[in-house]
Amino acid sequence: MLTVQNLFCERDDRVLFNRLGFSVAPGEIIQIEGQNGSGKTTLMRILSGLSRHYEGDIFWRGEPVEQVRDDFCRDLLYFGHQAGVKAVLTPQENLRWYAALSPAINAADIDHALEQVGLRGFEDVPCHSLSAGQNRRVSLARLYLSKAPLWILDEPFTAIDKKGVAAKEALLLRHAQRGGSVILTTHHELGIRGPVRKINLDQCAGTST
Amino acid sequence: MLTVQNLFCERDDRVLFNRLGFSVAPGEIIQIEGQNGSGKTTLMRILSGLSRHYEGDIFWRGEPVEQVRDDFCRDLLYFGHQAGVKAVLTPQENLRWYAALSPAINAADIDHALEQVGLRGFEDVPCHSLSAGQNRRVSLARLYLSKAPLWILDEPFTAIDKKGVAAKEALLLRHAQRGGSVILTTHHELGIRGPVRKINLDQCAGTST
Amino acid sequence: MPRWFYQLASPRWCYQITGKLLPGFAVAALLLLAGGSIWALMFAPADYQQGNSFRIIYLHVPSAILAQSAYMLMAVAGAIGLIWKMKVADMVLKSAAPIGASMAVLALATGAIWGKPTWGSWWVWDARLTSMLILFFLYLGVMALNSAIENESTAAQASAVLSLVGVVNIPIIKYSVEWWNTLHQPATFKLTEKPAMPAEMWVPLLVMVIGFYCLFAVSLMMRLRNEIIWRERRTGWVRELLIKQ
Amino acid sequence: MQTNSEDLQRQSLSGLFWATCRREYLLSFRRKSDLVNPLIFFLMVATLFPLGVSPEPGFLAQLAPGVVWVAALLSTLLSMDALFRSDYEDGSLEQLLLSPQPLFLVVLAKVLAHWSVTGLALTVMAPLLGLMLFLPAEGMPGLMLSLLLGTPTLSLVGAIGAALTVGLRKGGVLISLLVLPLYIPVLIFGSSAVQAAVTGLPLGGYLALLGALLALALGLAPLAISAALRISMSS
Amino acid sequence: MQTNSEDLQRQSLSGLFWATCRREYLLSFRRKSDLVNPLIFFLMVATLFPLGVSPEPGFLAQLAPGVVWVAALLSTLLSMDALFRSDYEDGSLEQLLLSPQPLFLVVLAKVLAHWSVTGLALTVMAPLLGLMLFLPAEGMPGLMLSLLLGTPTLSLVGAIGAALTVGLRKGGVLISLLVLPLYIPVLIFGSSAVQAAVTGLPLGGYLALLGALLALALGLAPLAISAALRISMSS
Amino acid sequence: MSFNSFSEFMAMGGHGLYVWLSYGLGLAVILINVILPRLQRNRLLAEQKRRLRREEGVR
Ligand code: HEM
Ligand SMILES: Nc1ncnc2c1ncn2[C@@H]1O[C@H](COP(=O)(O)OP(=O)(O)OP(=O)(O)O)[C@@H](O)[C@H]1O
Ligand SMILES: Nc1ncnc2c1ncn2[C@@H]1O[C@H](COP(=O)(O)OP(=O)(O)OP(=O)(O)O)[C@@H](O)[C@H]1O
Ligand SMILES: [Mg+2]
Ligand SMILES: [Mg+2]
Repeated sequence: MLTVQNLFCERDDRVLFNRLGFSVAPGEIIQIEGQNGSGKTTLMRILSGLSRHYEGDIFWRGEPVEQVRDDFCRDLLYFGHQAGVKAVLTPQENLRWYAALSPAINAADIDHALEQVGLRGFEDVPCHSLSAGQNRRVSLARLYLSKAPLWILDEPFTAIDKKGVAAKEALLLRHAQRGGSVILTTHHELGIRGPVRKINLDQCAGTST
Repeated sequence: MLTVQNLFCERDDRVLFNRLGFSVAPGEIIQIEGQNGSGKTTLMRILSGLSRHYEGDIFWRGEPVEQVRDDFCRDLLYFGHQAGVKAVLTPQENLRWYAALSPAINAADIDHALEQVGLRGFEDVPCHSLSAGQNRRVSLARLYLSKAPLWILDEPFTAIDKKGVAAKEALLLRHAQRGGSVILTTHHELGIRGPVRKINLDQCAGTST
Repeated sequence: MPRWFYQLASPRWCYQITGKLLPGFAVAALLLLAGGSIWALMFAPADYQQGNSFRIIYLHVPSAILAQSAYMLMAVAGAIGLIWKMKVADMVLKSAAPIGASMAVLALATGAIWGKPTWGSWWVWDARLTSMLILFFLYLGVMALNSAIENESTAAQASAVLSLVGVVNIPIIKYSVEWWNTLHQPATFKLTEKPAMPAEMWVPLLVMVIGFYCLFAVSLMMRLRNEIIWRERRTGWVRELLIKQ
Repeated sequence: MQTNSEDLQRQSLSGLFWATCRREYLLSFRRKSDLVNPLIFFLMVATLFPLGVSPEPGFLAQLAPGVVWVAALLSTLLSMDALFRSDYEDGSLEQLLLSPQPLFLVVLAKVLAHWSVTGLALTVMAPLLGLMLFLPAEGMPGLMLSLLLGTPTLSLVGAIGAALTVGLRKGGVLISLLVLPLYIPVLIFGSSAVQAAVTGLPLGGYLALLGALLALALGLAPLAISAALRISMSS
Repeated sequence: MQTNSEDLQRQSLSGLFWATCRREYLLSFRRKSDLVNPLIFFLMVATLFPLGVSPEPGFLAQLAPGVVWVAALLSTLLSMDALFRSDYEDGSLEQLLLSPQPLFLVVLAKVLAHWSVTGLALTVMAPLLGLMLFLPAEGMPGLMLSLLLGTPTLSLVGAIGAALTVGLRKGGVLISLLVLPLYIPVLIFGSSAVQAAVTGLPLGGYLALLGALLALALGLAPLAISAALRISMSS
Repeated sequence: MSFNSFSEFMAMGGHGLYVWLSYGLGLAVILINVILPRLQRNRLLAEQKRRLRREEGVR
């Protein structure tokens, strides 16, 4: 689905990756690995189209992604370092707005998704009185709602407890089995057995540590 | 060193822990466990004296902590969810200020500490152009500087890569061996063999998930 | 689109062509400015009303004109940069802002200095003066935005949006300010409406205006070339250039 | 089929618009301080004048049109900074930019919601200020009408500034530098309208001008805001 | 032995004071915009008045003392919000509260550094504003002296408000609600001093009052600020 | 030539202060616009050459 060719990016005179190329097929899970500061977040932001500081080509279903930006956005779910959760709104209200943002989401599923991420009983609590992990969970509930085939997840397991991580891993696997693709970064050893491919950014242009 | 008796805390009408009691001896590492939202951060903030929403008693070296606040602060290193790193300052400048804040810290060790956390070559880069993990590392460098016997660390390994986590675990162990104590939370399986005691908050007053 | 337009899009070509043009403009600017000032200070006749303070016009009007032209240039460059994603246009925008701002300062300062002997006051809230002051603020805004954003290309694009918004507003501002002032009070002091100047007065003025344009070109090209080297520092040709020097 | 899908899309667009409005209202009603603070600021600027300048009614009446307008302008300006900042900080803005829906629509909804809790509220409160500053009663309709037509323009133009500075670590004051010069026409026409109303001159011309500015801003600002947001976020 | 350790401690305290000052200066010089923006805001508020009210020199001269003081007050007020906010957001404030060093010292250093890049700078720039508003030349020394004595009080009092609102999700405008009433005495004495200077009356009395306010603020505000910070953070 | 003597030239018919202040400022602005970019260029070139040497050295 997504093909990356010859990607080059530098920040502050330091080359993060050079001639990076890979492609993501339906049903694949790709884990981007690398030390702190190796450029994982930068890569995720480039792939999702948030950042344009790169050279090289990215194709979406065979077309340059710049030209099919709208289709691409329709098919993408991006989960960044920041959760995108409004502190004064409740989990429900937060998700309702996301449902309005992506036409494919069905607003009726929200309660179900919240239950899935273990926030039952917290639907009506403003998010600022939830814990760090619970806040991340609100945002992760989008994974249960989304019908987008491509998921780009930047450290989705941060602050999530062990049971939660296991549940999310199962979800990723299910998504892949249904023909979706996942690109994710995590410093955590994935417990998924299956179609996981690893790409190590340290090998593209090592950082000294 | 630190003794907690009969601690009770509730938030939003939900009891987080009740009759919690434990004590921390020199040389001990205590890992607070619990699901998301079980009250780990709340406990850490109470122990460090940042939050006063609790009932029960906390003693520091046998005295009620409220009465020896100054001594306690001198002996404490607290590391919270937020890193306490100024984005426009460089790692060096950030640490220099921390050195001024705690009289026990020796400003000359800063470069050494930065090298220890793998930020060599980034001493002069403003922190906003460091990655998430590198920012955390700046703050973690305080562990290398500190001479405080009691460390309270709330998810110190967030966003840190595997090599970094291993190094930090070794550091904790060394601190304990020298007679210091550590109280930490993490969702990660600690690789330390030794004096680690676990306290599970879910058993004090379970949250439903 | 003509060929030179595409060529201009190449920083390298732009660097070379400005390198060739620069000496010519520099010499022209020097000659015109020096000649014009001497003419203006020594040979132009004094105004029968204002006396010798009139000689300030030879700095005041060119700098006022330049301050306005530079903003236009910035906006045009901004539009080109946003529409055709042309890097050189971004750099022109960034380079023009400080020059334009300095011209606005000069216009304001000479105006203020001139105002003291003529009107007995350093400043009045006259339409022209006010709109020049606002133009100066617009420049400051572009420069502040440019310096506040670290990433160069982001900074350039943001300034381009701002200067375009500004250029839509400039006629509105000018019009509104003019109307406002004539409405509140009949202008006590009027800037002389295109006085029927004798030729020995306006010819040096023309010389100075052209001289200022040349100076503007020189300064713009110098800044542009710096900008090009900085932005293209990774490319082979800049590397060669550095080694050669 | 074709029309049906178009219909659906149109429906989802208006749904988006209202969902965004609803969210913004929720956000500002949740923390009430957001709601009343611009108003209180407005009120206080007006209070400072009698204290700082002179308490004499005749003198204050002369000042009133200008002071009310300046206060409205500053109070809008100050509330502007928050428009996108919290969305930026918690990551909602990224999500917004990556949504397949047209950005300018969401932006327009946000500005509208913002205006209705600041500009509209200021307009409603303006007579009180007029009273405090001894504005003659004839001036009141002019004051309210000019604010009603002028403040949306202020919000729209201010949003451009907010979008340009959102990625910066602190845009709070930078935004005023960018935006204040652009506010000047609105200030001039607005306060002139009030003065005209006070002296009994016709004020239709001023109101028409304010309306024209509003139309222009309504047409161009959403595009500029969207572009600015994309640019700010891409660094 | 005793004295030696006291000596050491005193040394570390003054070290802390200067380290904090240095850090604050670094922070504001790092992003230059922080430094010039209050000044530019000051300038622009002064520009809005002739535009909004009337460009007539005689009328403006009457207004000038009040407008300059109101502008200085607003500009200080607006810059106040940032004093602790960024420390709060990035967690430095927690570290500060947990440090064994006396909090009021760090706070005092922060306020001082803040004043010297806003209040002091405003004082230096005030004559320019006076000129723009046709303040008679006799008023200038009074203007500068009153600002010099008044702005530190504004910074100190504003910092209390900043400390009280730092934990809230958005104090930006709430702070003005808290602080403006406390600013009023400074405004009154300050603008009266300038008016006295303009009319040639003695202004020693006003300046003495401003000085007394400053002494009071210097004595009490650091303690209030520290207490407020502790309260805000303990929720 | 509108002036008969140098002192008359300097006095500018009583407006010397204003005229010379203006021209002084004008000269300053003109010089700034030429000198600043020049200095910037020197600094930039030196910096970049240093970087080049450093990178070459590393390699
Ligand atoms: C701070 C004060 C002043 C400012 C900002 C200012 C600004 C301007 C501006 C913007 C122009 C238009 C240039 C153009 O586009 O042609 C101009 C022209 C001119 N100004 Fe000033 N001015 C100031 C004071 C004065 C004073 C005190 C005088 C003399 C009494 C004066 C005399 C003129 C003349 C004669 C022109 C040329 C008129 C023309 O070409 O249309 N200005 N000034
Ligand atoms: N400011 C607050 N006001 C009210 N309730 C709060 C507040 N902060 C946290 N809580 C409640 O306290 C509970 C415990 O939160 P806490 O942050 O201590 O959890 P935690 O164990 O650290 O979780 P995590 O693993 O996600 O970090 C949460 O369920 C939350 O609902
Ligand atoms: N805004 C920025 N400006 C300049 N350089 C930056 C910026 N953000 C990141 N960098 C640089 O890019 C490098 C890669 O950062 P990135 O955030 O992509 O790392 P990462 O792989 O996600 O690390 P982590 O595991 O810590 O999240 C960092 O070393 C940093 O120095
Ligand atoms: Mg990352
Ligand atoms: Mg926690």
